[in-house]
Amino acid sequence: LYKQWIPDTNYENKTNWDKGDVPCSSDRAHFPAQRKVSVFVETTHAVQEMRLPVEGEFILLSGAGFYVTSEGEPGCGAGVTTNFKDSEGLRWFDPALWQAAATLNELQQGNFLFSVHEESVPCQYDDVVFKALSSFRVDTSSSQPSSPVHTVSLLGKVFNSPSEFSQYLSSHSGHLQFHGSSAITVGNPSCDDPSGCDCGNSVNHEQICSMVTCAAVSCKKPLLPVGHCCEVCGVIATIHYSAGFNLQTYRERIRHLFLILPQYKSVQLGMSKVSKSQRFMGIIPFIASPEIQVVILDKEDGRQSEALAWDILKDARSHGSNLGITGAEFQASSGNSSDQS
Amino acid sequence: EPRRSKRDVSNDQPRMLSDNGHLVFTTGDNKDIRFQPSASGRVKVGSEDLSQLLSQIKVNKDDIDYIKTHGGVPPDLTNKINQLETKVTTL
Amino acid sequence: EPRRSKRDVSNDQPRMLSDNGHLVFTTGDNKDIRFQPSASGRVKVGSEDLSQLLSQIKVNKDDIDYIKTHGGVPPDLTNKINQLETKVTTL
Amino acid sequence: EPRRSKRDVSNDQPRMLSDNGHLVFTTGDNKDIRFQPSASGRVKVGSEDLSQLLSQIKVNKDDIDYIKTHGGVPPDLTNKINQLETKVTTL
Repeated sequence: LYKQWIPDTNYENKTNWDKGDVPCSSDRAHFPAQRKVSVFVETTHAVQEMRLPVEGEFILLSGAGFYVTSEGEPGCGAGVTTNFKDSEGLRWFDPALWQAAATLNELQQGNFLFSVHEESVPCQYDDVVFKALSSFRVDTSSSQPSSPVHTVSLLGKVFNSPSEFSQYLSSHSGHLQFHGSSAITVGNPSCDDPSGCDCGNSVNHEQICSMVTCAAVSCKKPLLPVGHCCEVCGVIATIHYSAGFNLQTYRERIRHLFLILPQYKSVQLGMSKVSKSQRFMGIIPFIASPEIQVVILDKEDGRQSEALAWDILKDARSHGSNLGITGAEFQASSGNSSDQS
Repeated sequence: EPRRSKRDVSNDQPRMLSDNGHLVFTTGDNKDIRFQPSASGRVKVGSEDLSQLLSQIKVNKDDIDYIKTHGGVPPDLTNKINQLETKVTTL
Repeated sequence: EPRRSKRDVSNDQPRMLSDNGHLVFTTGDNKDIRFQPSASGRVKVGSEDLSQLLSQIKVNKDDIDYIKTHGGVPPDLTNKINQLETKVTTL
Repeated sequence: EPRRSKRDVSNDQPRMLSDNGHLVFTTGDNKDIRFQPSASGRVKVGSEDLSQLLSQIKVNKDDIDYIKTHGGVPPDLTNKINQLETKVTTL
């Protein structure tokens, strides 16, 4: 999948300035001396004074730049000192800072996929995207020596060669954009199993979940999906598959058959290959065959999720042989399950 | 601007950067840094006018070329030599 | 680029602009662009010390002016002429 | 760098500012301003190639040094003096 980093360190992004506005001709734009930052600039800006950090850069898109005036711009006001906000604490393993999509096109169109927390951050076979016309700063610290991914694209360039990317990381821009105790590496194979691949982020589970604050749940039997940090109200459906199952095709099928329906507008559905054996690790060395976990959440105590789960089960039972599905069941947080059918 | 976003913007963009407090202006492959002073506006390095000094380089070069061809001999010395020559010839 | 045309970056504003990958410094009417490192900091172009080279231009000019006035005649040639003069006078 | 952390690092920050409408770039103590186009990019002042002009400064200096040592005396004048000397000696 494609995973896109949401925050940026762009000059034009109002939310990057502590006064909530991009500085204008009578303003003083201050970048804290000791905060490293790579700033992307898309247009021209007037400024009264700009203090640069001791380590930093301004990337100037064609047509971008800075100028000063003696009279000031209309509507600029008397002038304030505005500080560029700190992006030091933004972490690679924070699931809230990523958007996922199946293709680059869907990423650009905003068709984002819901995932469990572990899969919200880039998996080992994912393509990581930093928006072309933006810069950023991300802390890649990890308990692991490195975090492998398939590719990383930034400033419009796709890195798939490990040596080329590690060279970029050691460049001035690389140092400003990536920091932390361990590095991202590219060149990991993409997922070539049509039935999907294990994300590989279970080794980062604690780190990912340390970034997540769980909401209180009020359902009867809260569920804990594999790879998720929080108990949820909703449904976990399990799809058993055989040869011929294609996860991406199935994900598309569910979207087109059900998720586009008005009654499922507020439903979130995440699909991933999991091995339930993870649950028993350390207790019994039990190897389970992998299965597809479908997590379904909604904003109405799981009632819509349960209806959707039934729809999915019916579809699986009537078309399963064509889809490579050998069985399906679900467990809902209401206490209901597919066994009651 | 779809055309632009498809391009590789990474190496193409000029940068103003701060490298341990040094202020550095850089460009990518085959890209220039250009100073374009206007008729009345100056580009100054410290208190020096860059355009003026640069035209002085050419004036200096022209002066040196003149000296190389015509010599850097002051007029009084040339006079002295000519007078000597006259004297010696009329001896 | 319609976005830019909305902002009137008129001619009287000195500015630094990225233009198709080139980095361009343009002065305004009667408005300068000044590069003023601290007293101990240098202005460098590539590996060259611009501040030093600019002061060399002035030194060159002064040297040329001296040569123009006092001549670029080496001392031994001046001596020779003086000796000649003495000889001719005492003939 | 414990010594620096005691200092006010804000003094190390390069600045870009408006001084009465002039655009001024400054740096802190011992900090440079550097122009570093890529190997194939040029630094231009108006239509002039700055790097080329800067190397002309050095050529000029070398030429001046040569003139100082060897003189800027044109060959015909040197010949004239030598002929005079011969004549005077053989008188």
